[in-house]
Amino acid sequence: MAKFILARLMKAALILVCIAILNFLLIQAAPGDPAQVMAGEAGETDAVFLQQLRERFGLDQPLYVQLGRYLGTILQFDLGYSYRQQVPVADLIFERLPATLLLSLSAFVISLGLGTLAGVLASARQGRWQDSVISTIALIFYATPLFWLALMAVLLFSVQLGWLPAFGYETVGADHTGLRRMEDIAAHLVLPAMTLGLFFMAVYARMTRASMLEVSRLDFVKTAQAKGLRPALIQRRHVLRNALLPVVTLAGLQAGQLVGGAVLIETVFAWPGIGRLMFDALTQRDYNLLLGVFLVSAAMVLLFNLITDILYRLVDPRIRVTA
Amino acid sequence: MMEFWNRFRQNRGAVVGLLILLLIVVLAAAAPLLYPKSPWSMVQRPFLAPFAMDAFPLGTDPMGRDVASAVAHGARVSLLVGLVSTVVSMLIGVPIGAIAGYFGGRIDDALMRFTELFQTVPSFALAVVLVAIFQPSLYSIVIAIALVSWPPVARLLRSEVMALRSREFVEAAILSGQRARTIILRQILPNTLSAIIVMASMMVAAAILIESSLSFLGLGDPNVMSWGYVIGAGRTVIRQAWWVSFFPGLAILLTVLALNLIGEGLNDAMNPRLKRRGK
Amino acid sequence: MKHETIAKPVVEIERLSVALPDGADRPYAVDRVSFRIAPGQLLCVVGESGSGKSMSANALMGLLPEGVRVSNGRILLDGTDLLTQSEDALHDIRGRRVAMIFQEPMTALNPLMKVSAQIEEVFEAHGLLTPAERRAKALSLLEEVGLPDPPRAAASFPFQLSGGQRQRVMIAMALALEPQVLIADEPTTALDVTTQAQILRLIARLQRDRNMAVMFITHDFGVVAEIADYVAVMQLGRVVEEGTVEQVLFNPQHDYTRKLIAAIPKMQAGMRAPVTSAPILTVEGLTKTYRQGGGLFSRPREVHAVQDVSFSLAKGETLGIVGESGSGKSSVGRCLVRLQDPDGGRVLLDGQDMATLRGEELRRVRRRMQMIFQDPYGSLNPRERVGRIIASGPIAYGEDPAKAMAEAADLLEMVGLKRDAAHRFPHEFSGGQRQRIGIARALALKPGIIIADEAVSALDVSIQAQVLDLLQSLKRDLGLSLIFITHDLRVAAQICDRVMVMQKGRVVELGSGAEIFDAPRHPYTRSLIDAIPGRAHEARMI
Amino acid sequence: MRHVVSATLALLLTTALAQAEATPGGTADLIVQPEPPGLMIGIVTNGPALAVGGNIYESLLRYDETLAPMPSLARSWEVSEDGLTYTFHLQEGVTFHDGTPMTAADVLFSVNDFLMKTQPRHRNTMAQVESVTAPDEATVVFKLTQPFEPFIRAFAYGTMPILPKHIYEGTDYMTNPANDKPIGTGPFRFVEWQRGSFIKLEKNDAYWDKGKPYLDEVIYHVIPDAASRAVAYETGVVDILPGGSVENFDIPRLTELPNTCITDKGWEYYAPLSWMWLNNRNPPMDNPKFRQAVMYAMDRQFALDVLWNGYGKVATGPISSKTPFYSQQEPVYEYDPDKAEALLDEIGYDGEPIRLLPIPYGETWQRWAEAVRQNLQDVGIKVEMEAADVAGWNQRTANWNYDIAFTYLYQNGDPAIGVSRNYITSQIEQGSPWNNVEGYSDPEVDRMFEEAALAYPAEARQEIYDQVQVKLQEDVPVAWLLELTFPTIYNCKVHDIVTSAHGPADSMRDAWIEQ
Repeated sequence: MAKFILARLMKAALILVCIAILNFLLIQAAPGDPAQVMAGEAGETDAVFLQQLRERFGLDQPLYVQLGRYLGTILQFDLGYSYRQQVPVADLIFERLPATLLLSLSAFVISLGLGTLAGVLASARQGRWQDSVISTIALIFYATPLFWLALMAVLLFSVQLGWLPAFGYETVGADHTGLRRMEDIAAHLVLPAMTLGLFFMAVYARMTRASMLEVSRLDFVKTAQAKGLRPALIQRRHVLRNALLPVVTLAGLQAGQLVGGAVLIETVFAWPGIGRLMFDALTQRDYNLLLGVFLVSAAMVLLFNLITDILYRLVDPRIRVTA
Repeated sequence: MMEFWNRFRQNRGAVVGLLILLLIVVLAAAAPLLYPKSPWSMVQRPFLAPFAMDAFPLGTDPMGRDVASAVAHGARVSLLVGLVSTVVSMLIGVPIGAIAGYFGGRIDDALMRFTELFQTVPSFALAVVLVAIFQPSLYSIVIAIALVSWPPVARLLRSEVMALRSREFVEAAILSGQRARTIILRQILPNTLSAIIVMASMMVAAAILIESSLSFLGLGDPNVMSWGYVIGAGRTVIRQAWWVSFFPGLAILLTVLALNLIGEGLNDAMNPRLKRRGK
Repeated sequence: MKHETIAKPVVEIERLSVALPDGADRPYAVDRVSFRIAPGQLLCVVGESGSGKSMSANALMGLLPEGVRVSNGRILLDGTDLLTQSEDALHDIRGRRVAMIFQEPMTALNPLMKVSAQIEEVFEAHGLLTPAERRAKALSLLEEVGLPDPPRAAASFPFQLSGGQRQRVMIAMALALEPQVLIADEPTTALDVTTQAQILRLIARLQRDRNMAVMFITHDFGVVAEIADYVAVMQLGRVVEEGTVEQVLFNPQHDYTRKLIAAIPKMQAGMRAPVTSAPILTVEGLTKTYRQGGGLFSRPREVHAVQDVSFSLAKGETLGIVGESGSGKSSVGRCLVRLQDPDGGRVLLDGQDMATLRGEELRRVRRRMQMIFQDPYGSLNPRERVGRIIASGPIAYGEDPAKAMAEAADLLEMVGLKRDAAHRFPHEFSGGQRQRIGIARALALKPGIIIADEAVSALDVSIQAQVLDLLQSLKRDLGLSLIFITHDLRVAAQICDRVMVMQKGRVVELGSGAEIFDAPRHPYTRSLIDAIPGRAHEARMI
Repeated sequence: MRHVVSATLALLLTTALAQAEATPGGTADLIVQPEPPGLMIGIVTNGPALAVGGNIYESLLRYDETLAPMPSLARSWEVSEDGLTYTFHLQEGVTFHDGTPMTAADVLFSVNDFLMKTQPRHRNTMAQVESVTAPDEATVVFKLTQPFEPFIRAFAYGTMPILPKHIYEGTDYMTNPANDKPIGTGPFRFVEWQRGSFIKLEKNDAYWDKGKPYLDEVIYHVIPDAASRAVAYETGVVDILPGGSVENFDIPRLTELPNTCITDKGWEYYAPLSWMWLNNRNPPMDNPKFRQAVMYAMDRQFALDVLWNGYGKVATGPISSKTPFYSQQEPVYEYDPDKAEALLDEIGYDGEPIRLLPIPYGETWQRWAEAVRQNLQDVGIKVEMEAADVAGWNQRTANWNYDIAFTYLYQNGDPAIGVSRNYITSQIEQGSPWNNVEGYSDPEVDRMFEEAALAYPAEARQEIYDQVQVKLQEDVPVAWLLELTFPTIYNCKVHDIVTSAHGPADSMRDAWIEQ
C-alpha cells in the first residue's frame, strides 16, 4: 500500500508540473497583462508607470526566463507572489481554502448521502410511483441550470421567507465566537451547499439507481435469494455494496472537481472561496494567483482520486491483488 | 431500424423527450418566420409583463426586447452550440480514445496521461479560463466546451475499443489482412456507435448547460441571442421581471431534460442486455 | 450404485407450464412438464440450450426472472404446493429445504464478501445458531466439500479461489441447512474435465450420505451416464422422454433422444493411416510469457503460458492440441498466427520463420494460415453483412470487390448455406450457421493451414457433429492442414490424426490419436481421459 | 421621470433631516465593488481603493460641490496675485494612526518623493511646479513655474494623499509591509481585511477634527454579484450602496423600499463623462461626416431613461456640465436617424462592418452597447459586437485595436487635467487607455488647449474653452454619450454621507446614524 501511494504521489507531482507549464503558456495567450490592468484601473498612466509595473512583476523578461523562474518557485513548494495584491499566493489561497472545503464537502456529503439514498429507494420501488417521483425529480435537478436554481433559492428562502441569509460566509460585524459562530456559518452554508449539492445529488441518485438495478441482475443475487435471505437484507448486504463501487469512483472524481468547480455558486452566494478567487485572478490577469489556484485545485483532484483509489482498494478485495 | 424504434417507443419518457425536442427544433427552425425582426430590436416598453399584450406573450426585457422572440432565436443558438461543440469534442475524443484503446501499450499510456491532464483541472473552471483568454465568441465557446468535454469521450471510446479489440471478429479481421485503419473504421467504430450516440445526446445537453453558465458569468458571444445570454441579462432584474430569465431557463430545462430522456431511451433501445429474457 | 427407489417422492411437479412474456420466440418456456424426485434420487434433466430445463429448475426454486411466470400446474414439496405459499414461507423454504447451485461459480458468489461470511449467511437468514457457531459450521462444511486448507479458504474472497474451489464453496453453502432437495443447474459446465469429475463425485457422495433428492440439469449425456438415477429429456419446453438411465441412455425410444446420443463424439481414435507428407509447418521451441502489472516499484507477475513447444504439421494432417484451461493450448494457436507475439522460438511456414516477421511481410505470409474462432456470436462483426465479412479478406489483399463478393457466395454454398445469405447480417443466423460463416471466412483467403480454436465448444452436440463433419470434408476436399485446439477429448479423438497434450504451458505428450487415447503414457493424459464423464458407459450408448 | 422626482424628493428629505443633531456611535455597512487590490492609495489609485482609503488618508484640501476648496489637513491657504505661489497652513495636532505627529515634512515627503515615484498623474501636475518647501513645521509653500489655474483643484485625497514619512522613508515603497496595514491621518483606522469578504475600519479617537467622526465602525463588504449586493441592502446587512454597487435596473426597485434614500450628488469632482472612441485612423471613422452620422443615429435619451433611470444628462460635448468652463455650444446632436442616413449616403458608406467594443463594466454597459448597436444598425451601419474582459478591453483600446469602443473618463475637476488629454496630439501614445486613444489631431485644438491651461485668471480660460468646445463638437473626434452620475442608495437613518464633491468615497467623516 505504501508503495502504491508513493508511486501515485510521484505521478501526481509530474502531472502538476505539466499542468503548471501548460497553463503558464495558455495564460500568455490572453490579451493584456497585469500591468495594463492595473494601469487601466489607475485612471491615468504613462510609459514609465507601465515599465515600473512590468519590471516589478518580472514581465519584462523573456518568456522562457519567466517560466523557468516560475517552475523554480513551485518546485520549492512556493506559489509565488500575487502581482496585484502583493501577498504570497499561498496565503491568498489558504485563506480561502477553509470556506471552499466547507462548502464543497458539505455539498458533497449532502449530494452523496441524499443521492444514494434516493437512488436506493427508487431502485427498490422500481417501476412504482416512488421510483417515478424520485427519477423525475432527479432528472429535473440534473437538467436545471445551477445558477438559476441558486437565484430562485435566494428569492424564496432569503427574500420572501427570510429564513436564511442570502449570501456570505458569516454575518459580518456580528463577531460571534464559538458555538454561535458555528451556528452562524452553518446558516450561511445551507443555501449554497444545498444548491451546489442538488445537481450532484441528482447524478448520484440516477447512478445509484442504475447500478442497483444492474447488480440486482447478477448471479450472486440469485444465490442470495436461493439461500432464503430476505429481500431487504439482500439489497443492503449484497446489492448495495456492489452497486456503490461505481458511485465511489464518481464521488472521487467529483469531490475533486467540487473544489475548483463551484465558481458559479460562489459568485451568486458571494462565498469567499477558491472559485471566485480564480475568476477574479483571471479578469485581473494575476498570473501567479491564477496558476496557483489551478495547481491547488488540480492537487485537490489528484488527492481525492488517490483517496478514492485507496477506498476502492479497501472496499473491493479484487483490486488489492491485481492492480 | 423498425425493431429499434419499437424498443425505443417502449420508453415513455424517451418519447416525451423526443416530442419536446422536436418542438424545440421546430421552434428554432421557424424562428426567422415567426419573429422576422432581430431579437435584439427594442419593440415595446421595457418590463412588459407576460400575457399583458397578445403580441408579446412572454413579455419584454429591461430594454423592451421581446422575450418570446429571444426564446425562439435562442433555441437556434443553444442547439447549435450544443451540437457543434459535441461534434468537436467527439472529433477530439473519438480518435484519441480509439487509438489508445486499439494500440494499447505506450501509445495508450501517453494518450491517457494527456487526457488526465485535462481531467485534473476542474472542467468548468477550465472552460471559463479558455473563453476568457480567447475572448468570448461562438468559436471560443464551442472550442472551450469541446476541450473540457472530450476526456470522457476518449475514456469511453478507449474502454469500448479495448473490449472490442479482443473480440474474435476483430482478430479475424487482423488475420484476414485488414490494416489497422480499416479495422478501426470498419470493424470497431461501427460497434461503438450506440455508445457514442447515447453519450452524444447527453453531451449536447451538458454543452447547453455549460454555454448558459458561461453566459451567466458574462462570457457569452455578444452577437447572438442564446438562452444563456437571456438569463444572464435577466438575472439582475429577476425580481422585477422574473419572466425574463424564467422562460429561457425553462427552455433550457426542457431541452436538457428532453435530451437526457432521449439518451436514456437510446441506451435502453441499443442495449439489448437490459432486455431480460428467460434462458 | 444405481438403486431403484420406492420411497415417496419429495418433489412432484405436475403439468407445470411457465409462460414467457409477449414477444418471446415461443409462448411457453416450460410446457406441461411433470416429474418427481424421491429422497436419495438424482434426476438429470437433459436438453440443449433453450429446451426449458433451467427454467423448470428456477420455477421449483420460485426464482423466475421478471416477466416470466408459472401459468399452470403444481409444484409439490412434501405434498404442499409451493405455488400457493406466501413469499415469507418461500423465504423459509429456500436454503433450508430446497437449495440450489449454479453454473458460473465465478459470478454466483458475492465478490466483496469473504467465503465464510457467505456461508454463515445461510444460517443467519434462517435465524439459526450463534455467530461463533455459524463460523465453526462454515468451516466444517468447507472441510466436508473437500477444500484443501479450509481455514484459509474461509478467510478468502471468491476471486482468490479456483473455479472448482468456488463450486465447492457453492455446494457447501447449499448443504448448510441439510436441504431435502438440491437443484444443480449445469454445475460442472464451466469447469475443466478433471475438476468436473471431482465435483460430480462430490455431489454423488453428498447425495448418498444425506439421502437428498437432487435435480441435476445438464446438456452432457456423459455426465448423465455418470451420475443419474433417472433422466428426463427436454426439447422446446417439453419432456420428450423420461425413464431410468438404462432406459433412456441405452435404449432410447424418442427420435430426439436418439439423435442427441448419436451426435456425441465417440472416444475412439480409430485406426488412421499416419500422414506421411512433408511438413508444411514446423514449430521449434515456442515460448510465450505474460507479464501483468508492474510499475515503478513492483515487479510484474509472470505467467509462463507457453514453454518450449515444438511440433510439426504435415500437409493434409489434422493436429489436435488438447488441455485444460490455462494449459497454453490457445496461446500456441494465437502465437502461430501472431495474434500474440511469441517471446522465443521459431514458426517455420514452408521454411520461412513467421515468428519474427513484421508489418507488410507478416501480412503477406499470414494469409496462408487462417483461424476459426470459438464464439459464434463474438466472431462475426454484428454491423457487417455476411458477404462483406467473408470478402473483406480478399479485398484487403487487393482482390476486386465484385469478384470477392461472388466468391463469398460460392463459399457460403460450400459450407452449406444459401448464396443469398451474403446479404444478411450475422444476427439473422443460428449459432451453427454462424460457425459455418466463420469457416467460409477462413477459407476465403485460400489458406494452407486452418487453426480451429475451440471451434465447436459453444455449440449444442447435434450442431457440433454437423460442423465437425463439415470441417472434415472441407479438409479432405481442399487438402488443408488443420490444427484443432480443444478441451474436449472426445472431439479430438474423433477428428485428429495426431494429438498433442498440454499442461501448464508444456507439451506432456504428442502422438497419434490411437497412441494417446488407447495407450496414454503420461499420467496427466491418463487422468484427463479417466475424467471424461460417462466413459465407462460409452460402449452401451448407441 | 418618476424616478427623478422621487430622487429629488429624497434629496430634499435628506437636506431637511441633515439639520437634525448628529448622534455619535453605530456602525456603517457599505459595499465596496470590486474588491480593491490594496488600500495604500499612494500606490493603488483605482476607484474601490480610493473609496475605502479615503477614510484612512487625507490630503490638504477637500472640495464642495462647486469644486470650491474646503479645509482638510490644511487649515487655511493663500494664493499669490500672480498665481505662482500657494501657501498652506496645516491643522494643529494632527497625528498618524500610530501616534506619530503629522508635520510639513510628511507633506514634502509625499509630494516630492513618494508620489513622484508612484503616480503618473502626480508627475503631470508637478510638471508645473518649481519647488515645494516648508518654511516651518506647519506651513508648506508650492512655487509654480507659470500660472496654472487648475492647480488649486489638485489637492484632493485621491491625487495627493499625505503619507507617513517615518514609515516609508528609505524603504521600497511598493513592498513596504505597512501597505497591508495602511496608516494615515484620516477619521478611521484600518482594523482588518478578510479578503473576499470585508474590510473593517474603526473610529480614529485622536482625529484632529474634534467630535468627529461620529461612527464607531465602518465596514466595507465585498460581494461580487450585483444581485447579491441588492439583497444585502434589502436584508439590512449593508446600509449604504455607493454608486455603481448595484445594477441600474435594480435602482428603481430599491428606491421604492421603505426608509430608503437616494442621492446622485458626490460626483462633481470626477464628473464622469461617457463616450465612444471612434478610431480616427480607420475608415470610415476617419471621415467627420461618418462620425456625425454616428452622433445622429444614437438615441441617447433612451439610454439615459432606460439604462440610467434618468440619472445623468445627455452630453453636449467634451466637457461635462459639472466641470468648470463648460458652456452650452452648437452644434448639438439630437436623435435623428434620417439625418444620419443622409450623411451616410453622402459619404457613400458601403456597409463595411464596424467592430463595436463594449466596456466590460457590467450589465448596464453591455445593454447600452446592445442598444447602440441596434441604433447604428437601424441607420444601416453594419456592426459586429466584440467581447473583451477588462484586460482585453484595456489592451485593445490602449493599442488602438478597435473601431468603436465604449469608455468613460473622469474629468478630475478641470478641462486642463481631465479633458485635453483626450484630444491633443501630444497625447497620442500607445499603451494608455486614458489618453488620445481615438488619434484625433488638429493643430488648432492643440494650441487652444495649451493656451487655455495656462491662461490666468479663470475668465481668460473660459473664452478659449468656449471655442474649443465648438470646434470639437463640429469635428466629433469621439461620440459623446452621457454625463454619468452614480447615485448612492442608503438607509435614511444614515445622514451626511455626501459632504463633498467626492461623495461617499471621500470618507464617512461626517456621517452619523440616527439612534
